[in-house]
Amino acid sequence: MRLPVYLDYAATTPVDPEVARVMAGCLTSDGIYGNPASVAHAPGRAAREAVEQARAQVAASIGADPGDIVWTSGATEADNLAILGAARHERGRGAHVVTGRVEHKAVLDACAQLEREGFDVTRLLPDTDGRYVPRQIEEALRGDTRLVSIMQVNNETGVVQDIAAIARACRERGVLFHSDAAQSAGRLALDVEALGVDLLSLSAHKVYGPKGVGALYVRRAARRRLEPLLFGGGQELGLRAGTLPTHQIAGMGAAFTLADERLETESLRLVELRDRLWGAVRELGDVTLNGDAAHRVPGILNLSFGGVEGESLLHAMRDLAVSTGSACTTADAGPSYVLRALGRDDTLARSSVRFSFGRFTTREEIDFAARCVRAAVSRLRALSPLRETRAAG
Amino acid sequence: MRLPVYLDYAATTPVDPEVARVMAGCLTSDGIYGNPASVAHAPGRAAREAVEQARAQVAASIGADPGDIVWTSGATEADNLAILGAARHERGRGAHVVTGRVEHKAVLDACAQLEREGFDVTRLLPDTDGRYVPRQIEEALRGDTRLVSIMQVNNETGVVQDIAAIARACRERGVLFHSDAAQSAGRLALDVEALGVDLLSLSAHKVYGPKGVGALYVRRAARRRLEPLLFGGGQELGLRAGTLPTHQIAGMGAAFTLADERLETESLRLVELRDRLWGAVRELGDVTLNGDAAHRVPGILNLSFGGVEGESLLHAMRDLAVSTGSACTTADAGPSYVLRALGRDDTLARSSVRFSFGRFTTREEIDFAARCVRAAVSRLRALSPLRETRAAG
Amino acid sequence: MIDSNYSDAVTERFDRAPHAGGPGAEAAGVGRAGSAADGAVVEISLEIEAGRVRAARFRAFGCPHTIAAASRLAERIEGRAVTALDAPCAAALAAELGVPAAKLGRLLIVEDALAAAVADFRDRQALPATLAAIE
Amino acid sequence: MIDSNYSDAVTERFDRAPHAGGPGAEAAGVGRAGSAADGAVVEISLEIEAGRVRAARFRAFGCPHTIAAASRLAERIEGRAVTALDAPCAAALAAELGVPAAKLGRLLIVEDALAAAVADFRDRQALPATLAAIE
Ligand SMILES: Cc1ncc(COP(=O)(O)O)c(C=O)c1O
Ligand SMILES: Cc1ncc(COP(=O)(O)O)c(C=O)c1O
Repeated sequence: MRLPVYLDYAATTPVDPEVARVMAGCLTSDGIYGNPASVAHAPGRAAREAVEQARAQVAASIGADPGDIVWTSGATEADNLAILGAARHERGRGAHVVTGRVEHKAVLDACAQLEREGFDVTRLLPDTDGRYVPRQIEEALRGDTRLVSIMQVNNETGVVQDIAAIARACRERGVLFHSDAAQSAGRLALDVEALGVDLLSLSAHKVYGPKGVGALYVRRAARRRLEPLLFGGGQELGLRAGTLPTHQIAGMGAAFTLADERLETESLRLVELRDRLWGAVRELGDVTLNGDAAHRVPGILNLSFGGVEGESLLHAMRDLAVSTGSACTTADAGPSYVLRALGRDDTLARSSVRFSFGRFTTREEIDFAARCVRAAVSRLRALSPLRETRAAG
Repeated sequence: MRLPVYLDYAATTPVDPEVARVMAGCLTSDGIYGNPASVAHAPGRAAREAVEQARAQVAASIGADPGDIVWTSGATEADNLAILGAARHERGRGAHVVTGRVEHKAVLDACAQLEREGFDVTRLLPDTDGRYVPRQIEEALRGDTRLVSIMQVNNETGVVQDIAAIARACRERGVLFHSDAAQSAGRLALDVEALGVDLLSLSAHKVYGPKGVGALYVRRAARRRLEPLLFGGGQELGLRAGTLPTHQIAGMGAAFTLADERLETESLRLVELRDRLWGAVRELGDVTLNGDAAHRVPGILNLSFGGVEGESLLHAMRDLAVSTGSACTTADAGPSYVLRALGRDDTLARSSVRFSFGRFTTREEIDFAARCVRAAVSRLRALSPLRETRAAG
Repeated sequence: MIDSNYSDAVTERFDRAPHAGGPGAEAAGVGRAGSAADGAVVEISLEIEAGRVRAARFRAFGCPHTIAAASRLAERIEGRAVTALDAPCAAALAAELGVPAAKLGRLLIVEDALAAAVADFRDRQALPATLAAIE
Repeated sequence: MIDSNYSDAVTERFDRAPHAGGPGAEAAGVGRAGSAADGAVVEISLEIEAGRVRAARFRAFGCPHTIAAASRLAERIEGRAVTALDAPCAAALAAELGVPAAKLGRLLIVEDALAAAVADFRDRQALPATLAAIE
């Protein structure tokens, strides 16, 4: 067992060796090194073909038409393209956007930018289990609402929203609906028709693919309702300029296909690992599971440990690579805004840890992690002067 | 010798095997797979360190401070960030942007977007050798000019502009100056201080690094004069959000260092190959070298062949992977706007071919190419009914 | 692999270009169509014997489809009666060679060149007759 | 590799936490400072003999720097005269353990806890004397 044990799969996943092989085949002179835009010669056409094959793979994975996939540099760009693109395109016609308080920073910061540009943004507060009620969405819609953006799987808690119900509410009123599914692929079966989304953000590096590539699914009817973010050269339906990175795209395609093949058996395995970890850790007492217990993906367990300070907890468990609060922005050390939105107080939010695991996680690692957590929490609680006070109070 | 002989290095280069090795080390479980933002644990810190090392490598390559490098998904994004970012940031204060007619599509299309947003854009016409006169820039500057964007090395002709002189003219008036140097790295020694640029776009895949990663150099004083394109998470000085792709960035760092090490010997070698090809081909007669003969990088030779039709020329030379006209946008089959701006008529622009070669090109390949070109041009001229007319006329 | 823009038939003809050549001394009709600015100029020359095409030659400046079509045209009209040359041929050439619809315009230039050659032949026939009538 | 946020000295103390413990039966002064909301609560307890610290213990809820500093403080005051405990100690602890400037606030909490313990000790000393004076 290699230390630290990596339990931060929601932040990023290692690339699967099979995916890495596909990528390696698209780099050097003896591989597919051409520019996919150079369709006038064989090396370029080979690259184009690899790109189109990957497009078909990703499309198949979400039940979409290959022509509706736009490659991006990741889910961050996909979120920005969806939100800024849809809102700016309709600047004249509507001025209101609806999103939620527990969305990813890419969505929240894009919406904050819209506010600076003069749009109105409504941010819905989920209930304490982290779920929005479809009804909330309906009530938030106004005559001038252009776009609703609600994520499918929360990256901190693993909570799954009822995307189909939200999409229905939007479609009834002709409002574009975007969902960030960066944490969904490989964890849930995705089908854009069943979900009814107009725009869906995907990322490769949460599914054992490479960092720096993602996609935006754009329903045909929404295609002409988006303004691009990047101009120049007209690739990707005119919605996204830039040389297509063959190895990245081929890697994403391979990663999605692989994840789909393994989805069922892997889900069962992860449920077992999660229950094992949760069972061992909850015995400590005063441990709270953050987020709805039923509607969640198996690979994420977000726990708040009463009576211990977060930074010390992390340091005491440094044989585990886990994260506190928001994963993608550890730069900002404040308590997680997601857990605060779920009603956790600052102190508890700070002593919350996200354990996330996946394809390469073993039972041995989970058992080691459980021991680590129990030892760290017990020791820190014993060190704390607050414990008695709490017990007494 | 592998066929077709790849002579489209200006469109994209194969990744150097040494770079591919560095990249492979940043993918799977046994490598640097963490998220560079996850600085709370060891796998994340290892990734962060790889990113910062690459940042130092790229900075060193252009004489910049590592803190002034912003990673992007390529030069297209860097161009857009520079142009849209600088113009939009100052929306209140200035409404004029200067660029040129032979700039890359990423620059031209970003400027066209600015026009849609209400900015005024001046596009300078170079002389028939493809160079702008610094004087032209001075004359174009107005009281409300916010930004000038002029590329260093043209991707179609290889012509090098006098960036330092243009930068001086801009700095005297306090106007931000951006230069697209996607084709420069590895071909010219770059020094942002000597050049005097405020913003400089770079790309990895023109220098034997991976596609899908680039950088924007942002002079410290310009940092607060840019609006981001992508929001969310605050990476890269708040100028560019998104998970940093460790393998891509490490690959770019390695590629830049490698290119610098080899710059001098490689330039000499490419000059020799170019002269060899040009010498053999010009004997055909009625062959025009496009672009200034003195101010150019050695790896690009753009030639117009009188009396032959472009598509047939390419097909007759299909043992060579070359491109006609604009490389990055072969989708649009019109004659090259760059050659048109240099005064070539449509027919001649259409029968122009860009030969671009680099690190893996051998003398044997160049000799083979010369034979191919001569055979193709001779045969097509013999087939043409126009030849006599021309000779007679 | 995504294939090139050219069918095998087009490429094969483009490479060999059978029937290429300028009008010889015995050419009885020569026609041209297209312009360099349009991207294609085609010349067809015919040798005629007893009302039939004994030999046909072409020259072309244009894309591979144009060259292949002109070559095929020259080949297929050999032996035909001049009176049979008036029927349109572009669509048939396109189908036979696998030329994409976008390139049909170029094949019409080939058709026009043949029509011009036939017209030239008829003009030359008519001229002695006219002269004779005047005499 | 970019190192973690903690010096070796901090980590070593954080792991072993020498002098950890709640006030014993012989504690002559107990002080607390900080709050859970501030992210740190420190408790220092002192056993005093002949005006000197015979033993010092700490408990802490807080970051590794807080725990390490409280532990080091408890260790270094053992044997000192109570009168010598009034001098500020946060800066010295920070320097010794390599605590970053951003975390100095936490070390002030440690300092405050010691001051509170000394004050508690003095109060307890004063009380019998006051009572005696009343009698
Ligand atoms: C829910 C969610 N959305 C968006 C992103 C950003 O994706 P990327 O890293 O591909 O930019 C992430 C993770 O980083 C995420 O978890
Ligand atoms: C001059 C120039 N600028 C920008 C680009 C675009 O760079 P990228 O492919 O990294 O987006 C290219 C090539 O594609 C180029 O040659």
